[in-house]
Amino acid sequence: MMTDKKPKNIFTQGAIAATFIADSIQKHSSNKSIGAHSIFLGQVRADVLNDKLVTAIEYTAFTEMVLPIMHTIREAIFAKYNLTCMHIYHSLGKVNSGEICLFVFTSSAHRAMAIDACEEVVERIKKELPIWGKELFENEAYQWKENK
Amino acid sequence: MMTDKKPKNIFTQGAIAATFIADSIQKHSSNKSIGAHSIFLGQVRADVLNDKLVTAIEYTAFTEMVLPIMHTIREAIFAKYNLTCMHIYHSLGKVNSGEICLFVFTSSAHRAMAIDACEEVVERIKKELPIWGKELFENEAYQWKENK
Amino acid sequence: MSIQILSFGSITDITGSSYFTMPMVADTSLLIAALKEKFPALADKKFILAVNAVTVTENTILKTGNIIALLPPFSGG
Amino acid sequence: MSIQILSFGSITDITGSSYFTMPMVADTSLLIAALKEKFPALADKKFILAVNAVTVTENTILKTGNIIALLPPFSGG
Repeated sequence: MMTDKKPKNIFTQGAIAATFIADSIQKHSSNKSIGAHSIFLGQVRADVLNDKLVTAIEYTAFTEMVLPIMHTIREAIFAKYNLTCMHIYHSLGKVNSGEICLFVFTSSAHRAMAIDACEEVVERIKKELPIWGKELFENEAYQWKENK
Repeated sequence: MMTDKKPKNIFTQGAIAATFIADSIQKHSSNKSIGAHSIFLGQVRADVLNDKLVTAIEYTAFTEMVLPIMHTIREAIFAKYNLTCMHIYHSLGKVNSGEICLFVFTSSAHRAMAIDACEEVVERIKKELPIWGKELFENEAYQWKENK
Repeated sequence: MSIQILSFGSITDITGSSYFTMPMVADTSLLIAALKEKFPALADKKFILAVNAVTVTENTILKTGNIIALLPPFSGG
Repeated sequence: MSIQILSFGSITDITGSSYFTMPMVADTSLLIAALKEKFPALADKKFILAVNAVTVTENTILKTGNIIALLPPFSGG
């Protein structure tokens, strides 16, 4: 079990590239005790809200509060699930529709741990982290996102 | 909802490359109704069995039986979950330890559907598809894999 | 004496700025009342307070140097 | 008359080949008995039968041209 004692940064400026995800997967090939990876990706939808098309979401966060909370979540997840590792990346700033804004990656020897941990982390990220999305429309207008 | 009427091939010769996974993710950026992707990856573990190290798994399948069963599973999953799309790849032949042998990829507007569908598909693949893994050791020896 | 306020997300649309100060008051209940007087639109908003980056759910005594954050419902991910 | 047999996974270690023929018999129960006589090690193996690529769980009448597959527990993924 690998777990860090100091809060890790989870933020990345702008969208998360598919090539970054590939590199992250590739790096795990050297850990031969891993049998299962579970990955969740959040992608910005081009929703139509009141006849206006969402072209991007601009993310802001209270970083000084996010990182200690994320650290607590990480410790709780490692205590609860038998994971080999866990990686979390969330965008800040503008992410266009169709691009990736959240990347959660859990690995374990057997599938149940990785799958259950990944799902729980995604739920906790959405519920507990002080991060806000501003949905930007084609014409300068915007609307603050609300999580379901 | 996209669903095919003829059985799709799911087999790929040898390991599934991280770059292939990246390409697959990237292709979905054009579908702007997607809000969530759930991905499961199976990776070959270098288990030690009776003091011998597993260096690879060699997969064989009763292909003519796998594809219709997979088609039935696919139809059931699309009927049960509101998915945008689903992609499944399973290795045939030799996959070295540390390499990827299974790639399940589900996408939907909201996270619950993609996550639940992905998990169910993985369980059904392991339980219902006539595929066999032969664990190869360093010295010519082998052992037939058994799913937990 | 004044107290530093950070506002986030949709709250900044009401406060006009993400950082400003308010006159020091004894506790968070009094601060919320003062904020709602200064920014009447806050009365209709759902938000919670954090004192020094930790959420408070009950009325909390304010101390010199405390930084208060106004947090509308989170919408990350 | 003979019936075509496919074997998979660990069953091929017992049958020695992934494809062979057996003399035609009336149903799958009789076929299993004949297979266990020819390959005694099959008696200790867990396996199911598929007739023309469809699993059968009950005794099934065999017809000319049927292809029978011997399937040990699956271990894909």
